[in-house]
Amino acid sequence: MTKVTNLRLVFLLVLPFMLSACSDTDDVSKAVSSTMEQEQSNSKPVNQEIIQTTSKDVHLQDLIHHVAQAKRHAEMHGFVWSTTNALVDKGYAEAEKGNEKIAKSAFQEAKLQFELSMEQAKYAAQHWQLLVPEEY
Amino acid sequence: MKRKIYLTLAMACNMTVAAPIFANPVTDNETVRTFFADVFPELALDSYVDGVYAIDENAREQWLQIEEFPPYEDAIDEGKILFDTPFLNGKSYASCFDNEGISIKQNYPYFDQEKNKVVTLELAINECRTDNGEQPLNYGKGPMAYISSYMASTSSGELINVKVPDNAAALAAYEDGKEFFYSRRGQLNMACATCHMANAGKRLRADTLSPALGHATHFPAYRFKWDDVGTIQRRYAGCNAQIRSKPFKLQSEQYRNLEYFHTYMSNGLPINGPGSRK
Amino acid sequence: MKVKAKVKNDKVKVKLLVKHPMDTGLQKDKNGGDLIPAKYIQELTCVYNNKTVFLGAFGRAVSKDPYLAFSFSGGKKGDTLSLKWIDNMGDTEEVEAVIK
Amino acid sequence: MLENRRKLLKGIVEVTAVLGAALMMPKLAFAKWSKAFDAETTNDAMTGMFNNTDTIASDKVYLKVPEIAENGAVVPVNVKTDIENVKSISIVGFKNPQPLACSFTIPEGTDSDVSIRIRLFETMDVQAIVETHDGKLYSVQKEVKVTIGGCGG
Repeated sequence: MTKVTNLRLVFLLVLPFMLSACSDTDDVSKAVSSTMEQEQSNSKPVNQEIIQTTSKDVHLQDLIHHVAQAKRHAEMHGFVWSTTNALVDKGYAEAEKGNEKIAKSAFQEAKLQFELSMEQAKYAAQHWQLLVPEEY
Repeated sequence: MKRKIYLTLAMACNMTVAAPIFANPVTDNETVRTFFADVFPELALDSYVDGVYAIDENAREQWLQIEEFPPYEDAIDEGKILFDTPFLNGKSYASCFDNEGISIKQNYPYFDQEKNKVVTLELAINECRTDNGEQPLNYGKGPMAYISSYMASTSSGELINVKVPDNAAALAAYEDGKEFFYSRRGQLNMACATCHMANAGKRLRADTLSPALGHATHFPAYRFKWDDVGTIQRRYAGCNAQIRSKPFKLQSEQYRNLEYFHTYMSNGLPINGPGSRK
Repeated sequence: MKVKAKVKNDKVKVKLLVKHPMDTGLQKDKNGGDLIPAKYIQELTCVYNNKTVFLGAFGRAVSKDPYLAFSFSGGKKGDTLSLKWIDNMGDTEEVEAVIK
Repeated sequence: MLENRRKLLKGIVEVTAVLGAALMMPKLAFAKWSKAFDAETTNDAMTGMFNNTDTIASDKVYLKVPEIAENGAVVPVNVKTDIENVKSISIVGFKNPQPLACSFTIPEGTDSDVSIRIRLFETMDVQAIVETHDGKLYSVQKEVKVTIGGCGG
């Protein structure tokens, strides 16, 4: 998977939230989407770690370990989403109650979010200048 | 073309460390002003101090009526009382600041070369407290916001005069704030600049997005949503939460550097804080 | 209650802001979810020279920290206005303001 | 009701005259009067307030409200009129839980020009009613859009 597809993934995941939350005005979401496309067409594929989607039969303890690791990394990058830690808490709470399936899905979602936020951090570090107005 | 150059530069550098040697705050400000002059050709530079009320006539009328009897007056009065009350050691806030703390807000944040960090007014207020054996105040609201509001009110009309000295560490802090401002973050994948540069003046639900230029002049601000005055970093945390990004701690290095860049952007505009917002 | 009263063109322009929650009785408190009991100003009067120059009756739709502006003829600079409100719980506040 | 209110107002003026600013509210009359403010329909509120529900649309009543409220909890409203013999000015928000927001008695010598900030629970028509001493009700109404802010302000 290339950088570009990763970003598309981030964007697709993000899009429904953008539409449902703060910015349900067409103007902004369109603007965001067009900026993204512009940025994508300007950006060159870079070698990146690929997001590993967790396989279904993963052990809960392993998953918890991965999540904890992802959390540490994500916090280092400083791009953690406000939605993620609640998912981690939910995972622990459900695991405690013995609801392994719900716990796993919460942890997996959390892990994905941590990973996406790290992708976002890497993308920003390389491309943040794209949002700076050009000099005249 | 420009973009390609930037891109190459960015890629040539370490991924997480920006390139301070390329920062040119003076040019940045010219660029930002030219950008906004294109977006709002009718708007005089000084009008940006009114934020969204400079560009939304309907909202402006309501705001002017609110300002007839501004809701932040109590905060200023309370702040003056707190500011004038001596510490247990007999000293007071005045002893910590140039000109006894009166009419100095326009010089903040500044880069302290000894401490090697950006010092905001709120940070300086708390450092003054701890230097005098007092407990630090919570940043963001309450007494801190009152004192800061009072100090801002004594600077009314003074032109923002934030300096970025020609020194690698100061430039790096400025550049770091700039990178924060232009970096997309949060689940909504938005940067400060997404709303307050690229989409300034457009509507987002019922709200008109304010231009980033001029933001710094009217904080602390009384927000009806807060039901009280709050500092600019409290607003940063709120904005970050709204794009579903986990906010940083108030007065963290990230927010101080952001405030440094963000305030520098408004250099030359008069302080009119505290202001009232919806 | 903060009052600003100024003479302009032979008229006294009065602006005032009352610190009052104006609770409607419909809002829940932030933590428990219990309804906050209604507490709102029912009447505000302004008296000048023993004459009521303004009498406002408020319902629950008046904003928190009510603001009012009105003007009347005949007031003199340096004279005093008496203002008073009373709310549905019987709380009152009375202030005197000098016309400037 | 109207009589009660008249008596009440007269009472207040008299008490004021005697005691200066020390206004004692005759509680019972006030409770009756405030039925206008507890009414949940505009009709009931009008009946409670004026004992009359017939308003005459007038271009001599000027209502200044925002087209889109910045904040539904704080909507600035100004009412003015050129009509003479004004007894009171009232403001009604049709869709509020209690439509009658406020009512100002305008004694002689006081301008028929009042500003206040009110709450609007949703998008609705706001009406200004000017009552004259001969018992007529002149009104004007305007819509104010209220939106729940997203990121706002």
